[in-house]
Amino acid sequence: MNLKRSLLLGMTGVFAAGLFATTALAAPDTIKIGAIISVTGPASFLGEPEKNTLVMLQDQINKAGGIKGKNIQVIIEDSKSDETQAVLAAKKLLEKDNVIAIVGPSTTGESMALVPIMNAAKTPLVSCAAGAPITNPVGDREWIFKTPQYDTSAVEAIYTYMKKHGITKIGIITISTGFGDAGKKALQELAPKMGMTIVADEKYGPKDSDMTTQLTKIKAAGAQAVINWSVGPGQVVVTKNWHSLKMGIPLYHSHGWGSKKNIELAGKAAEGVIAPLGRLVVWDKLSDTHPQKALLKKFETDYKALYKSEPGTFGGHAYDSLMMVVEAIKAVGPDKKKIRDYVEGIKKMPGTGGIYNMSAKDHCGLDMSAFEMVIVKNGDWEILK
Amino acid sequence: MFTVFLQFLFSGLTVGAVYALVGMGFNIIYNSTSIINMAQGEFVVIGGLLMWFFTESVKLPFFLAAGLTILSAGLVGLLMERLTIRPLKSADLLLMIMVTIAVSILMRGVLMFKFGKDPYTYAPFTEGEPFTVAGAVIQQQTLWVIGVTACCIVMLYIFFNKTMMGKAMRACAVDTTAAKLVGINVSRVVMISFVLSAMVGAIGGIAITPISLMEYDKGPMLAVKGFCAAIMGGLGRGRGAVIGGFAIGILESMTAGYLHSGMKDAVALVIMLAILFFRPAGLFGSVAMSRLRKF
Amino acid sequence: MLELNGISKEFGGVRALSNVSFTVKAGSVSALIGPNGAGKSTLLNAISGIDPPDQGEVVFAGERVNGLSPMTIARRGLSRTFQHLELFGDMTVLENVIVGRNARTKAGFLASGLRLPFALREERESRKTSEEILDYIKLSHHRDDLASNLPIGEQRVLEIGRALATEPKLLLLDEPAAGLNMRETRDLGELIKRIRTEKGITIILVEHDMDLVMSISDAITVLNFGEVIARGTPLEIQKNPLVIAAYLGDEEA
Amino acid sequence: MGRGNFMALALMLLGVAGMPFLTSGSYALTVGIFAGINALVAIGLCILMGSAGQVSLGQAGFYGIGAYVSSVLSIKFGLPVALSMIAAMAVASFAAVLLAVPALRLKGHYLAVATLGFGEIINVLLNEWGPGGPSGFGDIPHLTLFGYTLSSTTANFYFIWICVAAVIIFSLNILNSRTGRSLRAIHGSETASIAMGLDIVALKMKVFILSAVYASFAGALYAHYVTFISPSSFNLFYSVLALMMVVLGGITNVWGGVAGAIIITILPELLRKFEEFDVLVYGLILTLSLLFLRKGIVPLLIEKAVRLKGGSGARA
Repeated sequence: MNLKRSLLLGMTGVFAAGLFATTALAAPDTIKIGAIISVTGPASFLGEPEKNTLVMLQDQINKAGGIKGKNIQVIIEDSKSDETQAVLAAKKLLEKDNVIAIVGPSTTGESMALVPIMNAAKTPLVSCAAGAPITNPVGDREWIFKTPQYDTSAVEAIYTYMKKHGITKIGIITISTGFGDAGKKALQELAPKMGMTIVADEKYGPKDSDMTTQLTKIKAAGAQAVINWSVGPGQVVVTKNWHSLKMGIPLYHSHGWGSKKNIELAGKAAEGVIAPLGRLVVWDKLSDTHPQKALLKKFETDYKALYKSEPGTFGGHAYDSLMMVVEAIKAVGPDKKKIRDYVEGIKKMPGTGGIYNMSAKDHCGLDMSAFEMVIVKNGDWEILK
Repeated sequence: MFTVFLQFLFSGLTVGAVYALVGMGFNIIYNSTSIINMAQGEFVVIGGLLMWFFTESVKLPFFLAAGLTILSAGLVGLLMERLTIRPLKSADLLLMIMVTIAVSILMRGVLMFKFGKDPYTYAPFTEGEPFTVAGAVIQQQTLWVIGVTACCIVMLYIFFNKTMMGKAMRACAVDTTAAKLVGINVSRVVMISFVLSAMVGAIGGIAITPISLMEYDKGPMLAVKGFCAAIMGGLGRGRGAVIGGFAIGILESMTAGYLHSGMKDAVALVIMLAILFFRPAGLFGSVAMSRLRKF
Repeated sequence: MLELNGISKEFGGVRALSNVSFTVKAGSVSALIGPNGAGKSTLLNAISGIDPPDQGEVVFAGERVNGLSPMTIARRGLSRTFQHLELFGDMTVLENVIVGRNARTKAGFLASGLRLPFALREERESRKTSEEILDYIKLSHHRDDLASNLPIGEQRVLEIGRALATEPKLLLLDEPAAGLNMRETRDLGELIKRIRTEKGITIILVEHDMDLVMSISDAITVLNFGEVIARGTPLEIQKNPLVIAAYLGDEEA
Repeated sequence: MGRGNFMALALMLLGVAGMPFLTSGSYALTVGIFAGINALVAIGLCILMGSAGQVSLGQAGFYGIGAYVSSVLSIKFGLPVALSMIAAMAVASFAAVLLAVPALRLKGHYLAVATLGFGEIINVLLNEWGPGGPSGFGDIPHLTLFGYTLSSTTANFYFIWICVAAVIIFSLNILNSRTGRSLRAIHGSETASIAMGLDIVALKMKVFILSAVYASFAGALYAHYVTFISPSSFNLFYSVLALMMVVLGGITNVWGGVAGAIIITILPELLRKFEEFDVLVYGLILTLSLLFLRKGIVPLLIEKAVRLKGGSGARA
């Protein structure tokens, strides 16, 4: 009985405290940047490296003296991979923390849910998600930017490479989430334009444990290659199934494949798998004169030293998003409108994802050249020419 | 054509074996308590992740690692029963089920802390090329999973039919009050059922991880599918869950193969609903028995 | 009022009722007696539609009702009580009776939710009628108590009250005196008589308490092994050698 | 409606009216909006479970139908939002009938899994056939009533909580009437209910429809407020969450649904301070609350209040 009463009391207390609590006072000379990241939930494989990256960058920037003597504070909110939570997090960041810009969210859906809020609050958002609708139509997305490459760019890179090798009939297999769906749409959209025929179109769930059926169907349909579009454990399972079926046709992955972890998990099944990847994972194989090399090297080594793991493509997205905001503040000061205008005007800025060229018509600023076609050989990446 | 069909069948068997193993775990607890333990999926995850920890991180030999994993999972089951189910005594069943859901959220939190969000895997029990039957391939590990499932069935059968404790547990399943009257320690039965089902779950996790990989949040999906398997076979029927699991796995695979892979989950569920419509207590359950239970 | 023609019922090969036929006159009190397992409750279930007969015909108020759902039969004016009390335990005494009125009222989700005038009027009338019934069965003082808190005797009376609320033409009472003491049983007998004479409701009761049966029944039907072995006035039945044999042979009572 | 309910309603409306003045900005109001939307779903589930004794793990299905149908009708067919919302509720009712036909043959766990299956099927369909597929779609218009468009957070907040109040009154009216008594009677004893001439099948069917209407209404409100939806907002996790709200708040009382919804919505916001640990703390709080506040918060509070007053009675 007593426990019951104290629990009731305790809960009331927590709620009362929550209602009347004011945000912790930050030193007046810090610049507050918000971040909405899928730290938990189904998209947490994106959120984990993103969050780590943001924390690392914040500390590095502050240790180096901040921006014009002012420290930055990146306030990270967990969206739990849920649109409703993302909306709440944005409201909190905008109103309680008065951030001047927001980095993230991690997924396309969450980013889309924030579009009206950011436009109403007249605050820039630099998303870490790839979906084309995040920044298009640009007319309705005045305050929205994104750093990951377009799915269509990745598809273009794959198709171009395939055509060089005489592949025209393909089977696609995509994960039934926003990521896979966006890839599927890009694959379908570009196929007729680039002379590709999709002979089989298969799907699987994010937690499925065997995709042999789908791959068998693709093979039976007479495809010359398989393209898998997914993130998370699914692409490893597909790779293993592809290997054990001895399909005799090459397997291509999306840019979601870009983590050494995937090679480790798939083991020797990963040998020969091809994917369009940003240069982050293959920085050590770039020529020293490549404009991205120095930056990639520093990011990758710092991250590895700190977290004992790889930042991967997704950590890179967070890097690019935050650095765009930081560069803007360095240049024009902490003013929302000026930051927006600066980001829109970014030209030839090297990032982890590629070399950014933003414009009033393009709030992403990357194209096919952001990718290298990379094959797995002897458990390591190798750039295909 | 036949090769393709056979390949679909093998894929269905692989997936079905996973569901079957999870479904069996549900039945053990259901039989002695009428509770559906929604944290059953987490037991499987614990099995896979701890096995990874012991083999890849601590580098223990296979059997020692497996033994430790199963024991640890049993301990988790024991703790869960002692800390959350026992204090509730004979509360409303719905409440108990919600508690198991809350515990599963808690367990996922702990697992996320310990293991992060990455998927894990380790080498299959036996290395080597997959077997080929009439042109269709089946992974060695799939055979292991089916074998482990069979072993579990046999061992549970022996336990429930030949040992005193097992018989006591079956008595509890039929009539708790009567079991109490004849001097069976019901609370111990409940505890053992949690331990046992956690262990079966962990065994499942150990077996399936080389195939499907394992990550901290795979539990709910496994629980839902296993639950469906148990229901389809008729709750409380050990072999029912196994057949239910394989049935759902094969249904999914055939739907993906001959209809559309995007619809495989939906079609499997529709068929399950249809089965429930004609047999409201599952394929092997008896309506009369299910009426005796309130839940 | 009620006519049974050749009712038979089997449970898994066991004949629970075989070829039961008899007629109940309107406005009478009929009793159904017989040793345990003679098929009395089975017969009540067959009449009320809960467990319809395999063969035969149940004619209620001039119409064939077997095959109809128990709900429809109830709405036609047949109400009953249960051997193992089936009250709505977590509702008050008054609410239990009001539920009985449901068969005679209409308001649905929308009408009640929006408090439409007709629904409110209906509600007032149900409440009034139910309170009158509580007065009639002398349970008004327990009006707002939970039904499950009443002593068993009053629970049995409440079940009768609830059945009365449906405005039945025929009332089936399944062992209404089970678990009652002498005084309660006498009061119950009085109540049954009053219901018959004042409300003109036909009553069929299954009962083991022979004193009660003999004192209130107009006609008695004796069942044994699912068959009617005798039928007549209380006096005739008491003298019937078949009945005596059935009882002495099978039961100590 | 008893005095307790009247007081609770007055208190709630007072709180709602005062909220925009007590808090600055729209963050708290946005939390309030989601709490209100969740409350609508929870009230329906409360009636379904607490009064009619039916379990549902498929409320997300109805919630999703409400959101999707209303959005699609208003975008693709240019229907005024108010009309599209009503159409969405009609479609959800139809879906409820489809579900109820097989589900009403089932009990307990079997019913739970059937409703769960239904919710999952709807989710798969939204993924496969919904506009935008798994990615979802945006640019859904706001609700316009009598020429006024509800685009501001404050307007939405007031509107949604007025809807909640209306639904509470409607539900209390039902529960305290012939219909509500019938539902409780069925819960108490099906055998006796049939013998009293209650149409059990129709009643269960209708209560399923009622809960579906509430959930789809909530879904439509969600879609037209957030203006972006995707299938992941309407999956099994939401169904479980709704169940959690009801059990935590108290299954036997409509107010339990409201209280549970508010708590479950606010809790994650309060736990933001714990950052990484929030999942752990969340799980811990849920487990402890369920273990110690068994009957649910509202029934416990009523019990306490009754004991303080020394009275008896005060039932919802």
